[in-house]
Amino acid sequence: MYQELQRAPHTPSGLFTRAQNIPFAASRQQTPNRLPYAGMPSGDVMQVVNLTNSPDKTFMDRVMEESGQTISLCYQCGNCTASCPYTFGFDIPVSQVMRLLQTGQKETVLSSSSIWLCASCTSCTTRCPNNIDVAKVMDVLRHEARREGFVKERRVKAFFDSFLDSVRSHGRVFEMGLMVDYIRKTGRFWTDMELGPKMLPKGKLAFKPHNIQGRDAIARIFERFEKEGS
Amino acid sequence: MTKHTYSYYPGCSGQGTSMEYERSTRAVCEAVGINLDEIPDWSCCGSTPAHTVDHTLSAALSGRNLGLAAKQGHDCVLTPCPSCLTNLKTAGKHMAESETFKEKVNRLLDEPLETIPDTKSVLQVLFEDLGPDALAKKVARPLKGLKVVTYYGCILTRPPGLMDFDSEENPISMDKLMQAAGAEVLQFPLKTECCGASHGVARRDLVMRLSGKLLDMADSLGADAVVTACPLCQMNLDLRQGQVNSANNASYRLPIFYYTQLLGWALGLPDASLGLDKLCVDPRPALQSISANKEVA
Amino acid sequence: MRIGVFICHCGSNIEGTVDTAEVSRIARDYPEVAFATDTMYACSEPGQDGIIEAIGEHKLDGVVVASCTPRMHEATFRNTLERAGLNPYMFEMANIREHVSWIGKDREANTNKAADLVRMAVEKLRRNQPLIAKEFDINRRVLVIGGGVAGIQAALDCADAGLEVVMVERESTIGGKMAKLDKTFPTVDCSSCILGPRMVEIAQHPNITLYACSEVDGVSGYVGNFSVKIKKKARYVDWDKCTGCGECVEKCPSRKAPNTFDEKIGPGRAINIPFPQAIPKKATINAEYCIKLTKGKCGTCEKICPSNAIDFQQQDEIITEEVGAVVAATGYDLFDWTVYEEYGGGRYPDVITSLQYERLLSASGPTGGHVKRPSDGKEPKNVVFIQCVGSRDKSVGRPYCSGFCCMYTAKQAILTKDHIPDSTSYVFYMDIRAPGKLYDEFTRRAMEEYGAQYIRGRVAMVYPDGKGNMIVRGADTLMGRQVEVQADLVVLAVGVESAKNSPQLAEKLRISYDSYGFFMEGHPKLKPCETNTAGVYLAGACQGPKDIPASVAQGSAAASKVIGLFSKEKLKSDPQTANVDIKRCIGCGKCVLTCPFGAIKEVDFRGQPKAEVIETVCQGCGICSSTCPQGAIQLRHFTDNQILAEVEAICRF
Amino acid sequence: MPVLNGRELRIVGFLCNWCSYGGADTAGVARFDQPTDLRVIRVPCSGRIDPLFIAKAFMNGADGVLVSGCHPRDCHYAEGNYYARRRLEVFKQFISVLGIEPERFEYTWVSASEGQRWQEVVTKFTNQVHTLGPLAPIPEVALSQLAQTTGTDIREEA
Repeated sequence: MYQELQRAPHTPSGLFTRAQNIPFAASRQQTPNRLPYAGMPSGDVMQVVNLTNSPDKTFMDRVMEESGQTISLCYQCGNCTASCPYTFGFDIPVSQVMRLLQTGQKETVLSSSSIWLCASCTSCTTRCPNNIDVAKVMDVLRHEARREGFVKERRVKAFFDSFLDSVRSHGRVFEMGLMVDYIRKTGRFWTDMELGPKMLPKGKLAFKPHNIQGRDAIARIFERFEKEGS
Repeated sequence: MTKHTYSYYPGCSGQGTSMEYERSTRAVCEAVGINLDEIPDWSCCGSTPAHTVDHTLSAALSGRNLGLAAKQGHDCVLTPCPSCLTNLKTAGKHMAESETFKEKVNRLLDEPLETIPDTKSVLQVLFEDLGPDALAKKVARPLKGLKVVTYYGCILTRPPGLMDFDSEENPISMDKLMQAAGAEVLQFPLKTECCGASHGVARRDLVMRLSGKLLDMADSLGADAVVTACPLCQMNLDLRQGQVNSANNASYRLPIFYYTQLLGWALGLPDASLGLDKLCVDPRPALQSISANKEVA
Repeated sequence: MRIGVFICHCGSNIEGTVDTAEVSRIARDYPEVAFATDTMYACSEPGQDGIIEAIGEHKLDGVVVASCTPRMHEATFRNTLERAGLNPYMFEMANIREHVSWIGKDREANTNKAADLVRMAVEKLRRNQPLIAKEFDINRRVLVIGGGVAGIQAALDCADAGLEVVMVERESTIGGKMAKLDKTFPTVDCSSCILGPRMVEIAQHPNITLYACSEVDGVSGYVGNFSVKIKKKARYVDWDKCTGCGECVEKCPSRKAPNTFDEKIGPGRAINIPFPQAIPKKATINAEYCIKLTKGKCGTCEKICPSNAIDFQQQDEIITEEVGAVVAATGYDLFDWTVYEEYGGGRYPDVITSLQYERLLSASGPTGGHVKRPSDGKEPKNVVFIQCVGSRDKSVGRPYCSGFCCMYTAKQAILTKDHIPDSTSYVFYMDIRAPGKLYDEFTRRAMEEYGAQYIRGRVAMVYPDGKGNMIVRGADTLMGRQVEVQADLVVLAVGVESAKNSPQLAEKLRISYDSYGFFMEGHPKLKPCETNTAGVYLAGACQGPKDIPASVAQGSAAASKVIGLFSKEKLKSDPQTANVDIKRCIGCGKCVLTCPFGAIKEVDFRGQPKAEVIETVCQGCGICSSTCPQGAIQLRHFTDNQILAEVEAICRF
Repeated sequence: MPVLNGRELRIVGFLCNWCSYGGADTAGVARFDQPTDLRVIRVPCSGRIDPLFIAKAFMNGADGVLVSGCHPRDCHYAEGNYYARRRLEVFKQFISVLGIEPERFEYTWVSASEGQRWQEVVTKFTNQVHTLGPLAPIPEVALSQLAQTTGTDIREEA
């Protein structure tokens, strides 16, 4: 049995008049087991993260290569979380998304709803003290999520897809068509119902799409993009 | 007054939900001698959805328009919409900086893009080429007595490295133009705070919260109206003001102008050319009140 | 000639990537090399003794040491040669550490390069001549630039050692930034109580001449014999007559002058005495805001001054002082935080700097120590401190940590609780830097006993919420949340920057400075208070951000360097000076024109004009010898032949 | 041992003691990797460098010469680098007359704190010289003329 190391009591000099004669090594209290709550990375139980083999290096390299940003520049100051107007709606604040990216926690990041709710408003990029384009990293995380089939916010993706389908078929956005397609994809027919009567008398809602001449040029862009698989 | 001609990229919303922005922009530019040469057969820049899918696709969609604009031979493309501006600038800058990226984009396009024209917002040209002083001289109906709050939106001047126009934290270009037109501009601290952008359809709760904060701040400052320069911000604050009121049980009745509408009004242009009737929250009471007290003053 | 070559391992620093045994084997075949070996640590005592033994044993008359940079140990090994009875200039070094082993891992290429560098050193040494240093007398007077705590300490130490001190202070009073402080950490003792007496000592010390409200206009000469031009700036008050009574300050009608001592937070007058304990306690007039000087009217102060000390015709004056050494103690300035428009960019009155808050806390401050909000004078209940404003931030070009902001913010949080018992202080920080003695205990005390709420995360926005209070929106990365604080007062811990136009002063003193304007020390670890220029020393924050204890320590350190320099009877001049070969000199006078120090004069030699070098003035730059068309004037130890020998050693083999 | 054939070229460096030599030291202390071709000659000031030294280096078979001094206004001797700037600019335009590509000779200003920049300067210049390859030997006739004019024949002196 190791003999209990007897540490010489160290009394700080009489500077603070009320300093007691405290033993140098305070006794170790038992810390309560911390339960997960909304702000912490998702996952039903607080798993231990093994930092040697759980980081997905290829994922990290791909994100850094496509976004052109160096993740190691981030010193976790939280300025992006402080700046982000959407933090209230996120499940993982953006500074923790960056932390999870630094530690290669691919599933946790890509299965978050934050990367879908981020509207690329660039507050984070504007105020990052290390000049990291955080908005671009979030953008690239959405690309990764699409490639790997993670979609936490189905309706947000549906809206983007409907928007691009409308552009693909008309060359410009046909707003009415976009809404119809969105309702078809999500089944939420009551979306913005009350806005119809407000916009109709203003003549703001065109019922027929305005197809541009170069419509097939746009369609070819999409086809080539899909073929390239970028 | 120099007659300067620019390529003009209207943007899709200008044909529909923000047609009043399109109309008033053309009217004001016409009135102050800025010649807009619309890009023939322009197509959608892909806005936010495109760059959330892929940067090469987004750059190709914008690239096609840059190619068409280059053919027009003007040195700069103007667009009123900040989202289109961001996409055009990002595509242009990224392609200028990286040859490999440019090739990837050109592989998606019918004709490869060679020279990439410069892009600016209409606001930047009005502020830099015309300028507040020249504008003040043209004002027929000063907006004296109208207390406004200028809301720039989150991407018109940000990120600074890309947009390099006005300040990214406290832009003043619209303030100066409004002051030149006679309006009283209140100090609005959330000038570049996001309004909820394109989440109005899929996640409206986000817009209710963010646009709600903006309207609440404008209201508590005692503004008569909010002035914007972005179709999506205008839609979230004006068209959805009713939804915001019911979501936050508030009762704002704040007219949300496009800055081009107010400038047009101050220049004495006819209402029809400014599309004032297209706004959801009726702007006429605010405008009548200032023209009324003009007779009195 | 019998040359000894010593190849140093420097532990593994050189041996790690250079085969020193192989290099010494190659060196043996170099011409005139009588002995070559490799040694573990050439600069260590056994290393040096080994060299001395080898000199005796092999009767060497020249030594080449291949080790680190000569800038570090050339002097060390020259002393070794002297102790071995050789002339110290029969010595050359090959830099095979910083220029070889540390910049590449390719052992074969490094070994080959090291051998080449040794050959160059040998070839140069073969053409070296023994040089005898001449001696010149020293002007035992020292110039201290800057009257902050570091300058005061340096001046007092030098004066107490019997040296005459000339102190030049740019402001109208000495005391620097410390005089503006209310209390100091970690002991929370009153700043003017510990600094005041030292300032009085400066004023009363017989050996110290103080030029306040003055600047260094130009420095010429060299160690031991500097001639300094000091510009006494016009202060429009005759300081001999002024008694510092302060009558004029009360009556002065011009109230818009910025009160720079109170960091522009309090009202300022055109005529002003910075603070009650100012040294010298004299009034100065701010010409831009004085109605008399700008519009020719008023002159109230002239009328009511009991000792008619006002003199509106006063002009700047240039005084020359001869000194032997210079101590630069010019301190620092605060970063211009208004680039942070997200914190209001200076538009919001209740967002102030830490130094302005210190003035509010100070009894001699504009509010007499009562903390009042600049906007409406109310006592703030929620005070928010924001750390790292202009420090550790690449986006504004200030990546470095300013060192002492964490400490003074903890102190200010404690003082806030003392001044306003029912207040709460919030501190947004990234990492607490509290390395000194009792420092960390002090910051813990601010949290544990004084209830300061420390929030780990940066602040993104400070803005009025339209309902009368300021919202500070930041992050708490430990909680993983965005957080907001309703603040009555926001205090920014603004980062440290080099003092205004310190690059210009560095050029006058001919010392180098880094990209932020801080002066370059001789060696970051071994010579923190020296510069590369002999006779010019550094003290305090002008060399880099540091707190008061470190600045005071450096003040004493710089003083001890000066005292050490002056302790010698005479100073040895560097014998590496230019030398004219009368036979080849045709008296064209080109060298006389090019010498920056006027160290060459034209003399008559049997009716023909010839050039002659004044050895004590020559600094050994060698511009003359590369100007001379005849090659008649040669810089000793760097003659044309010596340099060309090195060139040929590289190219011919 | 002659320069590693095929892997290294002969590059001569003249560095002023106060700034650039210090900058090279700072680069070493920071362990910034650099190609090994450069051999540094320490001179008190860039003003001490006579353009003839550089000419002689090329005559002797150097493939590249790099000169570095203090930034203008930083010179320890106040004006040394001003003289250097003028002399070396004239010389750089002149060496093409000697049949030497101007890109083989560069002069620049590096301060004692700019270790990173020194690494870039050395790496860039070394690659620049490697793209040009070794310098064609100066014809015999030039060397004999040189011997007559300067009175010292570098060929025998070795």
